[in-house]
Amino acid sequence: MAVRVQREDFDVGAEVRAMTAGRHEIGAVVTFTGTVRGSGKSGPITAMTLEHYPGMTERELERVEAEAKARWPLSGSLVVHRYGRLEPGENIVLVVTASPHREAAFAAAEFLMDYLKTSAPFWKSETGAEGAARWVDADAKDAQRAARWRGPDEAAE
Amino acid sequence: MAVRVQREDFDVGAEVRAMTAGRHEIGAVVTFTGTVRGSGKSGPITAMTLEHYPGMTERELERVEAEAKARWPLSGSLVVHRYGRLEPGENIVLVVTASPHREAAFAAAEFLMDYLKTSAPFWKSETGAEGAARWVDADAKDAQRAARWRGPDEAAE
Amino acid sequence: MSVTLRYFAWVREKAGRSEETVELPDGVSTVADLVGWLKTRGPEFEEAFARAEVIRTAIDQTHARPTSSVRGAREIAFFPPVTGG
Amino acid sequence: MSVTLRYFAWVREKAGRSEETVELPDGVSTVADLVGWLKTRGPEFEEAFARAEVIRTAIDQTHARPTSSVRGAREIAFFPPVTGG
Repeated sequence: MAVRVQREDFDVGAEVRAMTAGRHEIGAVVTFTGTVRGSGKSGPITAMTLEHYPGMTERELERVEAEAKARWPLSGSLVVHRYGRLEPGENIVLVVTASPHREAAFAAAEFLMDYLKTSAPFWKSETGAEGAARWVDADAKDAQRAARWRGPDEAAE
Repeated sequence: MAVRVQREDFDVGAEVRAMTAGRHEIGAVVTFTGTVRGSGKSGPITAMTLEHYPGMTERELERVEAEAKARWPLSGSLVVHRYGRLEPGENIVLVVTASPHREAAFAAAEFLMDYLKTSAPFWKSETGAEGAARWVDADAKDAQRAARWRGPDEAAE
Repeated sequence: MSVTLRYFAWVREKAGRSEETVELPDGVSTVADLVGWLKTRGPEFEEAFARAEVIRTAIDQTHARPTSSVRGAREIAFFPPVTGG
Repeated sequence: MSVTLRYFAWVREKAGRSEETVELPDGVSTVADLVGWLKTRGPEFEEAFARAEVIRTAIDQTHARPTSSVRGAREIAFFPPVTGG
């Protein structure tokens, strides 16, 4: 179980190898990689810049990861999230989950992505072709996707 | 969109790079890697051997992949499945899906795994510590997982 | 009518062969007919098809059913439920 | 009571600062009270908190609510809904 918030890129293959090396109880590994798309809400972009809240970001990611571990039988999990200026095609976020069972690996990876999108303190701004930066608005769909993991008691909050 | 049935291992990182290089419409890449566990249904194993039906295997995987492409907006997909003798910890199967949206990438990867497990002609046998090989029985849960993707009309079949 | 029969996994082991070419007798028009006929060919086939309800069939490399027609088929395969992935 | 206030993203831009240390006046006991007081500190705060209902708050690096108590807090942060991932 690990969380990293970093400026540098990550290597999906290397992270999978590190998590699974010599671990013969693992039967399933799921990775999710989020990348910068070439066009944003209002046309082509030249860059995406991610601001974050150092300290709280790591805490929130660790909290979300601990919740995933409590819900599913995970042999390992990793969240890496980048910050700073990124160009189209560059990696933003990596989630890796490993489990004896594929259902758990898939569910935990989706859960981690849904939860980090609504709780980890990151803010994206997009730089358009004309050079102006705009803050990206939160997507209501993300809140809905996160809500589907909650039970009726928590949903009432 | 590609399908490969091969004896050799695969490299998750290299496959992700090959699918995404220069593709700025992609925002989400999901991979699933299935590996040989050190214990089977009846104790520790020393090897798993996969038999397949050359020709039909590729056709079925292509059919399943075409169905995934028809259901979700995929920028790319890949299925690699190994055959022959594999040891605990070795890779068996790789699925990679890429899409502008994470929902589609996750759903398509799960669908590909659920469907290939119930339709691609592969048969596993496990070699136990004592050296005897046993055919692995199909898991009823796999059929149930595949069935959840079908509409009521198809399910009635 | 000449057709290639293929056997995989434990069906192959019990039948003692992976592939053969046979002439389908008159009256064999469905997969179920074919299985019924195969079981008369000897104890190894009787054992291979003893649990006929669990055995899967493909006609020309496409999944088929017991009621599927075998007329015009070039290759018919018999195998246990698949266990890949 | 002395507390560090932190501002992120467009809240930071509108407020014209990323961090400051303030003395909380008496009567400010909840997040909502604090926002009300901040809005009296000048036009930049009035603008930053004009849509107070969309602004999120964290107390000591944990998500909080408008009704959460700010008593004893060392660090309180204000930011727009998060957009990572």
